[in-house]
Amino acid sequence: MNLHQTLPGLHLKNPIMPASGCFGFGKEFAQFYNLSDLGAVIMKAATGEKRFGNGTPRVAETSSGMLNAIGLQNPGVDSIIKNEVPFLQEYDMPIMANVAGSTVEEYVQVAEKISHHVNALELNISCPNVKEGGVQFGTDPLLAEEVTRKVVEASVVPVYVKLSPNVTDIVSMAKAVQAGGAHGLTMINTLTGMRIDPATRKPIISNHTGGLSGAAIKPIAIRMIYQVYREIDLPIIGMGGIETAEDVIEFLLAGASAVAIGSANFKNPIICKEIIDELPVTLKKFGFQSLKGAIGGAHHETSRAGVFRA
Amino acid sequence: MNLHQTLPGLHLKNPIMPASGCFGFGKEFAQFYNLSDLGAVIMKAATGEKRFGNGTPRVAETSSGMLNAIGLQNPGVDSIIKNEVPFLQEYDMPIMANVAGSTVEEYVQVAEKISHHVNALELNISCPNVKEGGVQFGTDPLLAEEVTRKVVEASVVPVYVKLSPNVTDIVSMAKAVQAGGAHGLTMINTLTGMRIDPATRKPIISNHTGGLSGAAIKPIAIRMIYQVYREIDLPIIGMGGIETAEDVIEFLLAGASAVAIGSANFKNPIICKEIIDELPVTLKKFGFQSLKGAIGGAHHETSRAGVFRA
Amino acid sequence: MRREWMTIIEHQEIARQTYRLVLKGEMVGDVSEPGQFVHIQVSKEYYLRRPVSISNIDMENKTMTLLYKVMGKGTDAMTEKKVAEKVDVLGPGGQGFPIDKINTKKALLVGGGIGVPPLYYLAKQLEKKGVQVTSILGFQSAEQAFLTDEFEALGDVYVTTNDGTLGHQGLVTDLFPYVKGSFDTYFTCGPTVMLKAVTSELTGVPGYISMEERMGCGIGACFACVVPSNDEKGYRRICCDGPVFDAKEVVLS
Amino acid sequence: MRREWMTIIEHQEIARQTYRLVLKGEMVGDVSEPGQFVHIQVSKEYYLRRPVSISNIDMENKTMTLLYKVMGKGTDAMTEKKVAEKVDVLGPGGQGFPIDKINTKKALLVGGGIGVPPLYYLAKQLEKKGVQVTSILGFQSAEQAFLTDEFEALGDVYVTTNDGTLGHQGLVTDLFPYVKGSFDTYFTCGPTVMLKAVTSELTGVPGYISMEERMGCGIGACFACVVPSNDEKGYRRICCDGPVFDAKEVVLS
Ligand SMILES: Cc1cc2nc3c(=O)[nH]c(=O)nc-3n(C[C@H](O)[C@H](O)[C@H](O)COP(=O)(O)OP(=O)(O)OC[C@H]3O[C@@H](n4cnc5c(N)ncnc54)[C@H](O)[C@@H]3O)c2cc1C
Ligand SMILES: Cc1cc2nc3c(=O)[nH]c(=O)nc-3n(C[C@H](O)[C@H](O)[C@H](O)COP(=O)(O)OP(=O)(O)OC[C@H]3O[C@@H](n4cnc5c(N)ncnc54)[C@H](O)[C@@H]3O)c2cc1C
Ligand SMILES: Cc1cc2nc3c(=O)[nH]c(=O)nc-3n(C[C@H](O)[C@H](O)[C@H](O)COP(=O)(O)O)c2cc1C
Ligand SMILES: Cc1cc2nc3c(=O)[nH]c(=O)nc-3n(C[C@H](O)[C@H](O)[C@H](O)COP(=O)(O)O)c2cc1C
Ligand code: FES
Ligand code: FES
Repeated sequence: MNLHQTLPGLHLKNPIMPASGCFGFGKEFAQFYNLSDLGAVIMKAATGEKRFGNGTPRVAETSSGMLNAIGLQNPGVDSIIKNEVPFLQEYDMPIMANVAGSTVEEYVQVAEKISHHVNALELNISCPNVKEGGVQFGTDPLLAEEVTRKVVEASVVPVYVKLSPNVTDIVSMAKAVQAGGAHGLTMINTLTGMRIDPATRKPIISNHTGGLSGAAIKPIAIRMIYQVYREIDLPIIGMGGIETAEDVIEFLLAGASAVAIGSANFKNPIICKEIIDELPVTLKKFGFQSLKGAIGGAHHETSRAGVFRA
Repeated sequence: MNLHQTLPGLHLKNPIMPASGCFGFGKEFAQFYNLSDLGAVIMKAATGEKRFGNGTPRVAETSSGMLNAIGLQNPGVDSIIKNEVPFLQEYDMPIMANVAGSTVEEYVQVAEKISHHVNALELNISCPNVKEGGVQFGTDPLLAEEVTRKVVEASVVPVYVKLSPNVTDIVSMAKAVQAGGAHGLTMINTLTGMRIDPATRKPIISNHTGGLSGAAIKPIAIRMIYQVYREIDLPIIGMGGIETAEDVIEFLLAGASAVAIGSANFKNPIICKEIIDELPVTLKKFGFQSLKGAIGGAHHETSRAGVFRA
Repeated sequence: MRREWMTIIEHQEIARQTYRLVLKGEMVGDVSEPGQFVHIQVSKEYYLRRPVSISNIDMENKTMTLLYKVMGKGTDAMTEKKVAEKVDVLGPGGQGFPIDKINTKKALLVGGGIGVPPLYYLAKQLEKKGVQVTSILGFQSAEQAFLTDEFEALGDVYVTTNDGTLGHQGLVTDLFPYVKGSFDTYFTCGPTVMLKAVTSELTGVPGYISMEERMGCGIGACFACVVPSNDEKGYRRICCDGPVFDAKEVVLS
Repeated sequence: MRREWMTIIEHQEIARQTYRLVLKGEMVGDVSEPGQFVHIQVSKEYYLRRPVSISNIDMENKTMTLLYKVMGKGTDAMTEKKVAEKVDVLGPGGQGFPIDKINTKKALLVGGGIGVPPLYYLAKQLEKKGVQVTSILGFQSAEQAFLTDEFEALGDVYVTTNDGTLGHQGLVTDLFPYVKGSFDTYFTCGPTVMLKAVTSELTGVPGYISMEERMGCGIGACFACVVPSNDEKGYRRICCDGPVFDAKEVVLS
């Protein structure tokens, strides 16, 4: 089955890519399989300067998921361009850069620099784990629109905006970034959560709160993608709790044009490759003739045929 | 250990009660244990008139949780007062009525009637599963404040407002209902989610979206209670994914004064009773001298002693 | 009703993707009618319990037989349970076929696929009461058929399969002409589409149908499993008012 | 590094709440240094893998020995695994004690509690290379002590317990006066507070410490497990740059 998918800036040989922050810059996973097998790679967040991130512990286990508060640790955009991108460029798949910052200026600066070296940007206005910047851009439609507009202007490649699920109204956030000129959406980032250790009586995560990811949040991701797909005509890269090829189909039916796999890479470092191999079989099992036939299928209750988008 | 807790309108012999909608009106559980062992009972939602609720399927399984969209099916407030409350009144524990509605008038009407027969109200402005009313009161601070004020005026017993987690800023919602005169908070209700069946290509739940409950949402509940406890001086009845006595302690440390147990009653109908029996042992195991010593403990990082509230 | 860790006495595949699971425990003594079900927690990995009908009871040895088909993740995981392991069971649940309250001399049993199991214990109990039992059992194909010999021992049996690999090719209702006059009451369990076909062909005959719906609590508290009813109350809960209903009581959709 | 379903060859309690788990598989051949670890998926119920040090290796029989203590839900669930079952293991991970790159003639090994296991394979490898090995092993009490005989076979051993039920009562560092002059390099693993005490008492002596932190990926990709370092880079990842570090490389907090 043809798994090919074309999205703004991205020619994907299949719709599967690792999610930002869960795959580093690819090196560690290259020992397990050929990264060229991936639809694309989304790199770990880049900020203007190098960041050390939060104190440890930075992760905690939850039921069917995990909390993380890495705090955007990264070597800074210049070092990423110099030391990390070249490694990924040796493989045959598009690269997305995840762009983070504390101010609009920082977002613009990072986008400007890194967009020359990658195929698309993922604008991260939804990281719940840093004090300044990050998530407030992702929860206030006006700020979201503004930062999107400036980053779109600064970037030489298409910009996907990564939405935060920590909002009352995901559709109005999606509309705001669409108004700002976004070429696509990625959703969802993590939900802000906390765990407290009864033994120490303190939050387990040093940052107190962390972002909840994993299978636990999948129903929320599906719901948000379903809602946004109905209202906004932008391609969606879906994520949140994907662990199997069936999960991928659930995301496609909800309206995602491609998907990213995050924390599941920690359980099984070969998960992306395994899902890529299984996807055609599973699509066939459920009677789909093509990848695109599944996209948005849940919105068309009377017909068995999906609609095409991007 | 003394598990006694006094909250507005509620003299609890222990801090454990079943959550609304997960315990019907108690009859089914009375065959498993003596309901007088419970700290309190929160009844299923009452509306002004009888409601049939949504179509089926109304539940779907998720990783470490479930979706439900019952749609507030209930026999109506008059029938509840006549046919359901008397059964619960035979037991020795306070009763909370969960008050729902589509309009402010309906909320007020239900509160007025039922408050004469119970010890406290739980104002349900957070049900995500009905078309009109319900959740929009729980996501808009002004509406929340208004309906709270009117219900508090109409009620002869204290009013706890049940907060929806489907909001950007839980603290501002809590402040709004405090301004409306709420005597306490219960949190959290379910998160709106969806599952799609790859075989039928449709949402599994007939209502399309449903409320996500269970262990999956516990980290979100803990985070929200922790945030609200810091800012608002109202007692909190915590809920969301509690399955063990350790979970209860996590909620207490975050700032809950008592807790409610919802979907776990479906896995194990005796769960409330089992947790009540285990709680003193577990508190002791973690070095707590009293129930109250645990409440809010996570906010006092330098001391091992908790603070007292309510 | 009780929650009990019951012991697996037997567990084997008896037809394609269909398993017989025999459980031993005190709960067996609580079973009052054929058609009741148990609610099984497959493992901690599956949040909700799975309802499965009781297909047979051995009061003396305190065992109950369940027959289940692999339909999804939970039932698939169930197949891995081994003899001597314990399973978390809640039950027995619901109202079964009210054979002690009704007056039947000649019963027609109509079962489709995984709706056949509860009819077996029903057939046995009816036969014990001296009722003449005629059964129509429908399956997808021969390799998915089961219990046909056991039903033969209790009365006349007609089998249909979708593909004709066993018995008549077609639907259970195709065989109604053959059983005309041989029953005064019917009892049926199977997919909703079959229940609708059966009840609409047999209007006028007293009948009992066993229904399915996704469940939350399984004990009547959550209102997940409702079906519209033909009276003022407007609904029935399948888990506790059913799963067996008088055919005229509920509205099939 | 690889992901492998390794077979349990042996699994037994060897001290209070402390278990020996022997696993067989191809991964054993990949182990290059003492001090490396494996990352174990206990079951689907536990989202994250658990890091456990390799305590011994039998290259010929392709087995590795892990010793683990029950500290929470995951390790508790691990105790239920039976011989012949398979476990999902990722490894071997990280950088161990760089015994081939350093020049030591007399080694001091200091282990605390569940930090003792990786030092055993280290001791064996050092002894094989002709290095004189002295060990100080600290435990909470006699019933929690393990591997003391095995270390005895490889050199001088000093034991301390918190409650004095075995060996000296007190801390591992209390015994430093006794071992003075008997080592040119030290190797230590245990709780962070012990690592701090050891390194601050032995400044000036070349030393290697093995550290712990909560992990996400366990392979270097997620940056969950960082520790501040004394250089421009500013950090090390415990799962891949460590868990063993030169004592001067990292900042203990
Ligand atoms: C009263 C009653 C008696 C039943 N008796 C039998 C029996 O004797 N033998 C048998 O094989 N099956 C029986 N079923 C159907 C059986 O419950 C489902 O096949 C089973 O729950 C599917 O679980 P799964 O994990 O394989 O599927 P999944 O799709 O993974 O299940 C997901 C969720 O949906 C629920 N679900 C899915 N299909 C059904 C269904 N048809 N009915 C109710 N819930 C469903 C599951 O219980 C679970 O909560 C009965 C159902 C009911 C309501
Ligand atoms: C490199 C390394 C080697 C280790 N070697 C051993 C060993 O040989 N024997 C042994 O008994 N223990 C060892 N540990 C500690 C062991 O990983 C923890 O005791 C174990 O993860 C606790 O899991 P749990 O399910 O019992 O606890 P839980 O509290 O249920 O675990 C919850 C989460 O916290 C993590 N966690 C909790 N404590 C620790 C810890 N101390 N270090 C890292 N993660 C933790 C768990 O991995 C899990 O992700 C090692 C740790 C590291 C980092
Ligand atoms: C450890 C960790 C680090 C992450 N770092 C980033 C990041 O740097 N930028 C970002 O946009 N998202 C980050 N995320 C969010 C993921 O990309 C993804 O949106 C989220 O985890 C949901 O997908 P999952 O459930 O498959 O993990 C991170 C997630 C995890 C678990
Ligand atoms: C089947 C079901 C029905 C519910 N009905 C109500 C309701 O009528 N009113 C209400 O306020 N909350 C209702 N809830 C929400 C619960 O009271 C509780 O807030 C939520 O489920 C989180 O707790 P849990 O994770 O322990 O289930 C319902 C939850 C479930 C699962
Ligand atoms: S399943 Fe809860 S009422 Fe029937
Ligand atoms: S655990 Fe992911 S980098 Fe170390």
